[in-house]
Amino acid sequence: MDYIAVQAAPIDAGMLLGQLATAADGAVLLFCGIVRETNDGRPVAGLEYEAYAPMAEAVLREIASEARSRWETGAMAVVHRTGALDIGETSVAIAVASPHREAAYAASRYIIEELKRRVPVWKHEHYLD
Amino acid sequence: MDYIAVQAAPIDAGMLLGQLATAADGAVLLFCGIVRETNDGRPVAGLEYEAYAPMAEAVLREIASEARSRWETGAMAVVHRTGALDIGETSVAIAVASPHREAAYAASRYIIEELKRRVPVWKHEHYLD
Amino acid sequence: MRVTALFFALYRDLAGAAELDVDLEPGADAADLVRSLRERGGQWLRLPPAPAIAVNEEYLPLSVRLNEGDVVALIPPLSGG
Amino acid sequence: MRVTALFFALYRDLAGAAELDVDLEPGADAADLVRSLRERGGQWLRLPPAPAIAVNEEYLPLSVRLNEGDVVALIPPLSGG
Repeated sequence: MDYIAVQAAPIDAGMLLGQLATAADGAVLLFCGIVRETNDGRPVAGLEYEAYAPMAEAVLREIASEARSRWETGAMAVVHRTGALDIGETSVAIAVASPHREAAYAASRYIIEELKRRVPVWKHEHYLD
Repeated sequence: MDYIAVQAAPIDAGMLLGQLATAADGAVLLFCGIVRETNDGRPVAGLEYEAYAPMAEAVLREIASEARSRWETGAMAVVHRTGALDIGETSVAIAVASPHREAAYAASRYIIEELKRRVPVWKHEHYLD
Repeated sequence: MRVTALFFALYRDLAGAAELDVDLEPGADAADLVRSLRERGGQWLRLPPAPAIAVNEEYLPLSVRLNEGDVVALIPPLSGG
Repeated sequence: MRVTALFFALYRDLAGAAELDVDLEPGADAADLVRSLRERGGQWLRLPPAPAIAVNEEYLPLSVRLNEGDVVALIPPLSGG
């Protein structure tokens, strides 16, 4: 029911969005994390994400299940990029469908916070300075 | 800076998403409200939205400004459909870009709650029963 | 003086029209407009005595003084989103 | 017994490899694996004495007993998202 991926290919957020909702859902919330031009005030040229991919997918699947057990959610999709990313590219996308918007917001926020805390992914920044 | 529309044309959420973020943004959050197959437990055939369009756009613009004054946001887009919608169609889309995800979640939630409270739009449901 | 009243959703159904020009005494406020509509009787009595209103696209209290040419929208309970 | 240690990010830099087979006494726990790596000296001393670990893709405490063939990932501070 959930679509989970840790992938080198660019993330097509519009596609995730379109495939998620069923007739029971009244809300879809899509979060995209994007590579910024600065990090802690330093100018970024680009960055690279490294993942322990099979474990990262397993932990994401676990986090999605936890979200579903806490809030009334429909389908969810969580995708994290790996490899080299330019500024403006999406590093992570989290899409949550739900009958109700409150649940969609709560589940989405839970997933991104837990992802940052628990999913084995590492960012390597290339700075301009 | 903000894209605000009350329109009869279908909402292209992927398009909103793609045009929003700048190099300063680290997060984009897109909320889509969707026509559900049931409302208060009754099966819905479809529905129609009626708007006091010029005022609705003015109030949406005001709500977006309020969100920006409270949280650090980049560009925002808020689009509400009018006319007849089928189940599964997007009735409202709210996209918020921000340097930081906390601000994006807070602003997005603020906008949908205030929209429901203040924007002159009315839903007419057609029930199957 | 003459103002234009706008009706939406269930208020439009009971008014049988989306808009209506209404003549009021100079110095009338929005409450006077609502009162004059309800005094038409019949379906008009289903209009609440104190509906939300917007004058020239801005929410204002019923005590607001109206001016010639004002557009006064009577706003039924909202259900957007 | 033999286990496989996996290194990521800064731990891979200091290990100079993404993975390494390590021989341990039967009954060793994950803390023993870390200790045996640090005893190699040099760069290995930059490995923290109590890093986060995952055994066979599951986070576990350093006190977990290891078995022949286990894959033990040493997990540096995360920075995904």
